[in-house]
Amino acid sequence: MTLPSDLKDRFPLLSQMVHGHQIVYLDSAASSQKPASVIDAMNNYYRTINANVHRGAYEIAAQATEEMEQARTRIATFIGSDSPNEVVFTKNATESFNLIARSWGGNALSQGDAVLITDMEHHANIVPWQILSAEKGFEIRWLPLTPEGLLDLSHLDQLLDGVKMVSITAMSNVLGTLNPVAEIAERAHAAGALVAVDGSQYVPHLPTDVQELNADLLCFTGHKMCGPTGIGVLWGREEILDSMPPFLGGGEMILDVRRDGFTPNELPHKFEAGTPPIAEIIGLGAAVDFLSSLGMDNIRQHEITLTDYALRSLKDRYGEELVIHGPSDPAQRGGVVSLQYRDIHPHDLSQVLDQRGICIRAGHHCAKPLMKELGVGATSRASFYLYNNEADVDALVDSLELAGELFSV
Amino acid sequence: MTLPSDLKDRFPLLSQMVHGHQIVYLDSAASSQKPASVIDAMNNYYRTINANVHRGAYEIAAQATEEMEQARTRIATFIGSDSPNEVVFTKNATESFNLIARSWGGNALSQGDAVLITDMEHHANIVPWQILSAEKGFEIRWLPLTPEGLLDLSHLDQLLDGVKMVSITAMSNVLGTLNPVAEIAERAHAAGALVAVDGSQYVPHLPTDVQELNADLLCFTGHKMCGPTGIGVLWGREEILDSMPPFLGGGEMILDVRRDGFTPNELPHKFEAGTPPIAEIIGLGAAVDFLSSLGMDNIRQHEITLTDYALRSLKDRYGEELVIHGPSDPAQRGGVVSLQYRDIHPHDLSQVLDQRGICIRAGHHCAKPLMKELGVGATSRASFYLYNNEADVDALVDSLELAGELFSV
Amino acid sequence: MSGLEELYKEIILDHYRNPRHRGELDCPPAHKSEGFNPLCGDEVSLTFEIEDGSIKQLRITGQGCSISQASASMMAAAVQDKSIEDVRMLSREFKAMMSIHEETMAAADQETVSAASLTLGDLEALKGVVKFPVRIKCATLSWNTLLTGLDDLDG
Amino acid sequence: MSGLEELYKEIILDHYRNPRHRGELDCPPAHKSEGFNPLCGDEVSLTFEIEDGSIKQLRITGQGCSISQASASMMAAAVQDKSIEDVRMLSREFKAMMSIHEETMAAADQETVSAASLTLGDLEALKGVVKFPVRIKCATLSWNTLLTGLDDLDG
Ligand SMILES: Cc1ncc(COP(=O)(O)O)c(C=O)c1O
Ligand SMILES: Cc1ncc(COP(=O)(O)O)c(C=O)c1O
Repeated sequence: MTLPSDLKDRFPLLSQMVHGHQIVYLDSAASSQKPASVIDAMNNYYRTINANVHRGAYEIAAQATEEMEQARTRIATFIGSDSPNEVVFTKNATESFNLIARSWGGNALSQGDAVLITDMEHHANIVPWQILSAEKGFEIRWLPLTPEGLLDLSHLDQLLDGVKMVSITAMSNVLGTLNPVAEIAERAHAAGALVAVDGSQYVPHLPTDVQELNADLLCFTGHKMCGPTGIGVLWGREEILDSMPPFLGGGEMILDVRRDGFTPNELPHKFEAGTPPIAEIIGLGAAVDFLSSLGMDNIRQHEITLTDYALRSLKDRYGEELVIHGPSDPAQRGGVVSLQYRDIHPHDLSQVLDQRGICIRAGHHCAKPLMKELGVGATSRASFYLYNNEADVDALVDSLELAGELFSV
Repeated sequence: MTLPSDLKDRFPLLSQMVHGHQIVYLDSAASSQKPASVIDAMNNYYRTINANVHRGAYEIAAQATEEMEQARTRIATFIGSDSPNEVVFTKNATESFNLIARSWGGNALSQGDAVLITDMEHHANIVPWQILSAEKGFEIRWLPLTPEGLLDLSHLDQLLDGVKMVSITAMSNVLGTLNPVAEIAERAHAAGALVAVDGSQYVPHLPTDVQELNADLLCFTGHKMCGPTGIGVLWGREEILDSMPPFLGGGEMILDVRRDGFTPNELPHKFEAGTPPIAEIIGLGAAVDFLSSLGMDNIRQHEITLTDYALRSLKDRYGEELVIHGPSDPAQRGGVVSLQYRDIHPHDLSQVLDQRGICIRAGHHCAKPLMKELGVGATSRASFYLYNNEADVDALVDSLELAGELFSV
Repeated sequence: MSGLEELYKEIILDHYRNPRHRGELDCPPAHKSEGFNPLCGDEVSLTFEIEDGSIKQLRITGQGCSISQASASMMAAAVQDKSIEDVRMLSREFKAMMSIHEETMAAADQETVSAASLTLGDLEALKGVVKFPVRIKCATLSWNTLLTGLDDLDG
Repeated sequence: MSGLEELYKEIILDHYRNPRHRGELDCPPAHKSEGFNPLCGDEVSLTFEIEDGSIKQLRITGQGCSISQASASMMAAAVQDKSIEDVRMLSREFKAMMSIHEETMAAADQETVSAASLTLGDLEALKGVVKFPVRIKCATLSWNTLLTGLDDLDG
C-alpha cells in the first residue's frame, strides 16, 4: 500500500505561497503541518462542547470529558499500550522528560548512581538530568557514536555498571539514526536499569509498540505528529508510574487536600495538575486517527523511499561538495537529512532556500553535545513527512545550485 | 460605557442547544467560552504560518516567532507590566505556581521559614507548597476568614513573622471575594516577604495593573479569559525572575549545553523549556485584544450589575431557603455565586438545571480546605462573564423552583 | 422533564434523607473500606463485620449527592446477612442494571447470577440513573467500596 | 532573486572567508567580551586593548553565518584606533542603517552623530541585510558584544 498522492491537499498550510513560490515544507522534524481534520477537531470542541473537564455534571462538560478520555484511549492504542491509565498528558516532550527526571529521579537517584544517555540526545533528554544531577550528585554517562553516526555499543555493558536509568532517543533529530532500542533495553534491564525512550522523532514516523520497544517510559510530542502545539505525552508502565511521586501539584491531581497535606489522585490524573490542554488532547486524538487511517507502515515506507531518493539525488548532483551526516542506508534512518554544502554556513543556506519557498532548518537542533562531536557549529537539516514528495526533494536539490552560485563570487 | 448587547453572537458555543434549550452558560469561573476571533486566530496560525519558533530562518518560522512575541508584548501591556521579558508562558496557572514554588522556593526556603497562604486558596496555590514543604521543612501558614468570607487581617502582622512569601488569591473562585492585595502586599513587603498573587479569577474580570497590585509575581490562566486551553502565564518582576534558577530543562531555555552542564538563556526564555504552546500564545493574544476592545472597566461594571441583580433576585424569590456564600456587597466581590438551596445536594441541583440547558458547577471547586471552613462538602456555583445577561440570571432563578418541586416529594 | 422524575424517585429521596444503617463499627473486629468519587467529592466509608462468610453488620458514613447516599443506604439494607458470594453476585447484577458490563463477567458467571435468582428489590429504584451516565459513578460508589473491602479480606 | 545578491555582496563574502583581525589578546591587559545569538548559535568573542580612551587593538574569534562573521571582521577594521566615544557613535549609525532606532537615541544625539560625520565606509555593504529582518541580529551581534564590553569598563 502506498500513501494517497493528494495528501498535500489535506494540509491547508501547504498551499501557501512564500516569496512567490508554493511552499516546500522540509522542516517536519522541528514541527509538522496539521491536516484540516485536526484543526477542525479543535474548532468543533471550542464551538460546541468547550467546558472544563472531570468536575462538571452538565451535558457539555460530560461530553468534553468523554472526548478527552476517548482521545487518551486511542493514543494508548496507537503506541500499543495496555491501558489509557499509562498515558499522561504533558505540554511537550520536554516536560515529559522533566517529569521523569524530577519525579522518578528525584526519588531514586543519589550519589554513586548513574544515568546513561547518548551523544546524540536532544537537550530535552540532557538538561533535566543535569539540573537534577547538580542537586543529587549522580553521574551522567554518555554512550558514544561510531563515525557513521550509529550508537557504539561495544562497551555498553561496562557503561551500564551502576546505571539506574538508560534514557535514549529512538531516532536522532540530527542524524536520522534509528537506534536499536529493544536490544539496548534488554541489556539495560539485565543490568537492573530502567529504560526511558525519546520517541519525539520516532512515534510520528514509524509504527510504535511500547512492548516491542521494551521500554519502561516513552516521551513524545504532539506538534511533530500532525497534532497541535501545547501537548506532549509521557507513557509509562503502570507499576512504574504508580511508584513515582506526583510532579506538579494542584487541582485534578489530588483526591483530597487538607491543611496538613494531600492525597494524590490515581493514574493518569496524579500527573496532570490543573486544567488539562483539553482542545489539544482532542486535537492529538484526531492526529492519531489521521495517521492510523493512512497506516504507519505506509508512512514509514514512503519516507524510506523519499529519503533514499533524496540521498541519491544529492550525492549524484553534488558529490564531494556535500557532506551528509548520519547513516547512509535509508533503512537505518528516518527522513532527516543534515548536510553541509561547501563552505556555506547553514544559516545562509536556509536563507537562500527560503527565497524559493523552501523551508529547511539551520542550527544546532538543540543537540549541542552532538554538534561538538560532529565538529560543527550548526547543520542544515531537511526533514520529510508523509506529505512530502519527489518534487519537494527536487526543489531542494535544485536550489542548492543557486546557493552555490551566490557564494561562488 | 456599557458592553454591546449582541456579545453572545460572537461566541459560537453560546448558540448551542442542550436538551432542547439554548445553552445558558454559567460556569465561566471554571472555563470561559471563546469568541470567534480567538478561535480564528489559532486557525489562521495553523493554516498559514505554522512553524517552530525562534530557531528558523525561513519566512513562516520568522512570522510565527513574530506573532508569538507580539502576543507576549500585548499580554504584558494588558497587565501593566514594564516589559515582555517579565511574561513567562506556562501551560496553566497551576504550572505557574509550581514554577514559583520549585524555582523560587526550592532556592529560598528552608526549615524555620514560612509561607503564608489563605483559607480560600485554590489547590493550585496549596499543593505545590505542600510538596516542597515536605522536602524542605518550612511552615505553611493560613490566613483565616471572617464569617462573611473576607480575609481576616486582624492578626496579619503576627502571622507575617518569619514569612518569606505571601501567596494569595486576588479573588476567590468559590466566594467571589475580592481581596485587598495591595494592602496585604505593603505589609508583607514591610515584613520582608515577597508577594505572589493568584490572578486566575481576577485578571479575566477586572482591570489589572501589577504595579497597583503591588505584586512581585502573578499567575493566571488563558482558558478562563476567553483564551484557549494549554496556556498560562507567570508574570514576575524582572529582578526576581532573574534571581530564580531554571525550572524545566530542555531546548529554548539554554544558551549553551556542554557535557558538564548548561548555561541558561535570558528571560523570558529561561523558563520556557521545549517547543512553546505557539498557537495558544497567539490565541491568548487575540483574547487580550478582544477583552481590551470591550474595556476591562466595562466588563467589571457589567458583572457588578449582573451580580447585584442575581443576588437580589435569588434572595427575593427564595429567602431563607437559600444560603449564598461570600460577601453580600457586589462591589466587594466578582461574579461568582456559590449557593446552597434547601437540602438539595449541589450535584443534584446541577443535574436538574442541566435539563434546562443551564450549566452551573457543583463540587469542592478545588478548594477543599475552604469547604471545610464553610462546613460543606460541596457548593453549587453559578459564575458570570461578559456574555451573560439578566435573562441568564432569570433562567437560573426560575429553574431552582423546578429542583425544589422534584425534591419536595 | 426527560427522566428527572424517574431519577429522583420518592424512595431514593427517602433513603437520602433518612439513610439506613448509619454509623461506624469498631475496627477490629469490623473491617473498614473508604470510597471517593473525585468527580463530585462524594465520600462513602463502610465498616462491616464478617461472620461465617456472611456480612453480619454494615454501617455507613459519608456525604454526597442523593444518588450516592441513597444507593449506599439501599445497599446496606440489601447485603445484610448475605454471604460474600451472594454480595458479589448482587453487585454484578446491580452494575449490569447500571449498564456496566465487566470483562470479568463471563457467560458462565451470568448463568450463575440468574441461577441464584437474587432479586435487586428496592435497588431497582436506581434504574433511572442509567439515563444520566455521569451519575452512574455516584450509584456504584458504595458497591465498589464494598467490593474493595471484601477483596482486602483475602489480600 | 529579491535582494539575495544585495545581501551576499562580494565584499561580505570576502570578509567571511578571510576574516580580518582574527585571534585573541592576553587578558589582561586586554578586555574580553562574548556574544551569542541563540537563534542560530552564532558566537563572537572579542578581546581588545584600550589606550587613552581609544581602542588600540581588537581581535576576534567565533563562528557563525557569513553575515555575523563578516560584520565582525568589518567592525574590527572600522573601530581600530577610534575613541570609545566615536565607536559608540559609529555603532549607533550602524544600527540606524539596520533600521534599529534605539529609544536612548534622542534628537540631540542624532545631531552629534551627523556632526561627527563618521562614515560607515565598508560597513555600508551590510545595508542589504535590512531586507531580511531575521538576519539583523546576525549583523549587529559583534557590535552589541563590543558595546557590552565597553559598558563593562565603566561598571
Ligand atoms: C483561583 C484559581 N486559581 C487557580 C486555578 C487553576 O487554573 P488552571 O487549572 O488553569 O491551572 C483556578 C481554576 O481552576 C482558580 O479558580
Ligand atoms: C529528539 C527530540 N527530542 C525532544 C524534542 C523536544 O520536543 P518539544 O520541544 O516538543 O518538547 C525534540 C524536538 O524539538 C526532538 O527532536
